[in-house]
Amino acid sequence: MKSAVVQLPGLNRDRDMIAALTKISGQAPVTVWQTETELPDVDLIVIPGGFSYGDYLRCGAIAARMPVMQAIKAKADQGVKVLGVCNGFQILLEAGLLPGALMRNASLKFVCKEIKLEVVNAETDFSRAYEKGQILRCPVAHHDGNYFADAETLQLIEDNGQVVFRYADGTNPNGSINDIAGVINEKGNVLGLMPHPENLIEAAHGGNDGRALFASALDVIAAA
Amino acid sequence: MIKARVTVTLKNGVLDPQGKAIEGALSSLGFNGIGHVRQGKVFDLEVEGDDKAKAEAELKDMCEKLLANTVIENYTIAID
Amino acid sequence: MIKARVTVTLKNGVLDPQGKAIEGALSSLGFNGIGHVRQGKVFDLEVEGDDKAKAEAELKDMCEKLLANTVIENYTIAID
Amino acid sequence: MTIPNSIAITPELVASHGLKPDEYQRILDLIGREPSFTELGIFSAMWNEHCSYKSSKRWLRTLPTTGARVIQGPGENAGVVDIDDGDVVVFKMESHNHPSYIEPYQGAATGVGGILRDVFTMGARPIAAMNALRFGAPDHPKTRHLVSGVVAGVGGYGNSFGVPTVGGEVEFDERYNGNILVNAFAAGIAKSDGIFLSEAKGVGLPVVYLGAKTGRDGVGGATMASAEFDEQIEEKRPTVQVGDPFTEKCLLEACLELMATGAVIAIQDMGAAGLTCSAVEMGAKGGLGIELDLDKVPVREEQMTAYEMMLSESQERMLMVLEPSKEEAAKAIFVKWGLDFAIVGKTTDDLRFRVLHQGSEVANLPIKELGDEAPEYDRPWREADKRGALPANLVAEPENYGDALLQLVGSANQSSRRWVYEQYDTLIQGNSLQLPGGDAGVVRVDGHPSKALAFSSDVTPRYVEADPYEGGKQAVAECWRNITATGAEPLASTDNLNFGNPEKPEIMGQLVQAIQGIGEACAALDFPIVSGNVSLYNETNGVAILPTPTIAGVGLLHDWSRMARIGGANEGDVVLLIGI
Ligand SMILES: Nc1ncnc2c1ncn2[C@@H]1O[C@H](COP(=O)(O)OP(=O)(O)O)[C@@H](O)[C@H]1O
Repeated sequence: MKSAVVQLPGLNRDRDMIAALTKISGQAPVTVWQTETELPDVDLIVIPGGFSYGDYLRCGAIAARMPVMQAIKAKADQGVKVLGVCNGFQILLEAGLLPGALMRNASLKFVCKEIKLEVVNAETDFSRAYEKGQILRCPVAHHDGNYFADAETLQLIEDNGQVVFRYADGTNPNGSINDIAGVINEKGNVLGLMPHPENLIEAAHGGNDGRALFASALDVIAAA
Repeated sequence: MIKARVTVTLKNGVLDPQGKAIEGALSSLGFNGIGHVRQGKVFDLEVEGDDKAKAEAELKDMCEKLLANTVIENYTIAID
Repeated sequence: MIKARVTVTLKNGVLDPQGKAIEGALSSLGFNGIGHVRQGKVFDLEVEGDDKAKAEAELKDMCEKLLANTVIENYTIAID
Repeated sequence: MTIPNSIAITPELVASHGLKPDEYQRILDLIGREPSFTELGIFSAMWNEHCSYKSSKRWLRTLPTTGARVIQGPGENAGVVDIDDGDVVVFKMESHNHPSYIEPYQGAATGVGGILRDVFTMGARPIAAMNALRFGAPDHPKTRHLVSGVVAGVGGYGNSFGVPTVGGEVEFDERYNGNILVNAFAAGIAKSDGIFLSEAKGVGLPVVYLGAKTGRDGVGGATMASAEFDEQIEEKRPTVQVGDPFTEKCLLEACLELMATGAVIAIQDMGAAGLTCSAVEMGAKGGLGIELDLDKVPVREEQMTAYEMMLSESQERMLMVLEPSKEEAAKAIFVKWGLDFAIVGKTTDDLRFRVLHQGSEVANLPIKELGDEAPEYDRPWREADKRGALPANLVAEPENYGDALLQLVGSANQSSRRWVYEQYDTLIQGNSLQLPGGDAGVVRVDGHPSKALAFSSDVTPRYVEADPYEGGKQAVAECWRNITATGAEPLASTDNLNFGNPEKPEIMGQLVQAIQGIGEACAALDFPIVSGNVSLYNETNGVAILPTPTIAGVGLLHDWSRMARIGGANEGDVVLLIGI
């Protein structure tokens, strides 16, 4: 499966993401610059983490209005898989591809540590290599990961199985409502999550719990 | 040249971690009787020209497209 | 109950990376002739009691101690 | 507020620029006339302690700075050390003490920004950062505010820029109540044939301004960094600089892209006293003159004077000498990253530093004398009063060892630093093998199957105060031990010498003897010092900080799969105590 990684000024986990995709799929992803309006023919588009445009104004707000995002929307409409991690998640929300908003962490502090994630829905294109209820290790590193949605939206995404990952075992690092760590769109092809599975994929990372997410999205057999 | 101030505030019911933290900090600094702190943003801008109605329409457009996230925020525009 | 709005803005000459980024974004969204965007903060607060002079003095104290970083920011207080 | 260039030079004005009467006399002798106001500013920036190392240079020269692996020792933006396979590690540490006391968030943030720029100016991509922090007593009324601001500032900049913070120090002592220390370290990796230096080469070549626009931020900042604090500190506040990590990240990517095109002949970041220091250093090192036209400098404020432009410390800026045939390609890269790119001058063969503004020449000074030949002092010093060993019977035996232990590990200085380093991104880049919390941070070398680098930063200031010579040695030894404890071979080090007022013989004595101790330990351990920074005048109302020569070191692990960790013990393992 072919993948692409979006690059925007201020994103800084693009290299981590490119390394992870290359290691897991055996094929380097193509990179796409923010001004591109014609996207290559790929099966998965990833918006990595970072501080696009400094996260000035609101996290992801400026990035979400760059030309490449129109093209990504069009691809998402056609059914191409789109994954946003951390700042990528924030950008997808600002672009209106996912419901809700991410606010400043309840502690008001940047937090970088390992947390536990529960796989709430193992039937998505991004989580099928996990089992429902499985508890994963995963690092987080963010300042604005406090997921919020109004009561109606929340009900809707909970009922629809759109909450794919939840912080487990009291490890919610940011105050997210319902411990939500990752949500998918209604159609099931756009996922956003705050934690960084790309930073836990090999022995050097001290574990590989993040690997299966990419293995699912790239349709490759999860390998250690 | 028209000077404008756009004020963006969180909608009622939207969680405001910063406001809450400030509320706590104020009370721990000994300020009592302070309730409901909400934090928002202001943008001071200069718009070329002198047609205020046009500027206002343009500012509204900027708010909708960029300055406010209308899912969670309201905005007001004040022109000098 | 007194309602107040505190507005905190950067002092002149202090670099405003946020304002600069917004200026760039507005122009790339096709808004032309927008100059000098500066970003600031607002705090909406409720102060107990009805003595406006006392509330104002207290708000000033809060600004100095917490709400504004007076090294680089100015503040204004507006009471409803 | 603008300052005209025609302002009269009075003794008060000279003194307010931190220049002593004999230093001013030296200026008069050098140029044979009274300097203009802009020229006075230029001299004050170049000749202050911070830029010229005038009190410490003589002693710094005694440090061991060479070794089989040393490619570039002190004198450039950062040191360069060979790590095999054509790879090099580029690193340095620098202080931002005074700015961080005045505005903790921005002071610390711009400190991190400055050291990262030092590293990538040389062509290296930053891969690790550390921060050594010293605050006043935990219950001092200012401490809480300073700690939270500094830690948030270090994180705010480093996290956004995208470098993992892999280690550091946090210590509290009342002697830092009025003068905290913020020492920031950064390391990057480059290829040995891809290193860029600041020495200008070639006459008549364009001098290019890169990065963010110039404002009035920090005008006079380098002078402030060399001044003792007093009660009037409030008045010095407008010199605060604000960091913009987003622009810096763009500048990193743009610079690395630019360097790959062959357009860069020499490059220098604009740190303290920005345009002045960077231009003079490039020219003086290359034996060339530099002519700058300030009308070409990208500015973000109106009506800036030549004085202000020359002394501005606006962040995220660089100066380079360009290979003229590459101008278009170079410019396109900067435009793509949304950064300024402006030709602001040229190299000349007359060894003069000439500055033009609005049609007139506002400065015309001998460049060598400004740079290489700044004043140098052999300040009087006396042996520090050593503290004898404390007799054990002065300390009462604890009634309950368990309680005593709990008190120790729960104390401000011995407790876990997790509350600090969890605010830093320790994982970004995906190469962190050992996070803060152990002996040294370890980061694997991207693209190599088994190689990794270990980093540690250490000093115990109360030892240095008790005996500067032994304390200096101990700081080096501790850093070296922390690196070896991971299984790495220590390669080289950088030092950040934080002391009080060197015009006091007892303080100068601390500095001299600490340097002697550091030098001896580095020589004995073959652990050369390849870069560093000196921060003097760390005093408030005449009371100096504890002498704090921070040592940061780098080690090489050939095979990280055999790395040792602090948490590797199993039940039943034998515990051995090694050493004396
Ligand atoms: N400011 C900081 N930033 C990052 N890590 C830190 C900081 N301060 C302390 N640490 C980490 O916490 C651990 C304990 O620090 P310290 O007690 O100084 O270590 P040691 O005495 O072993 O050198 C070390 O791993 C150190 O790198």
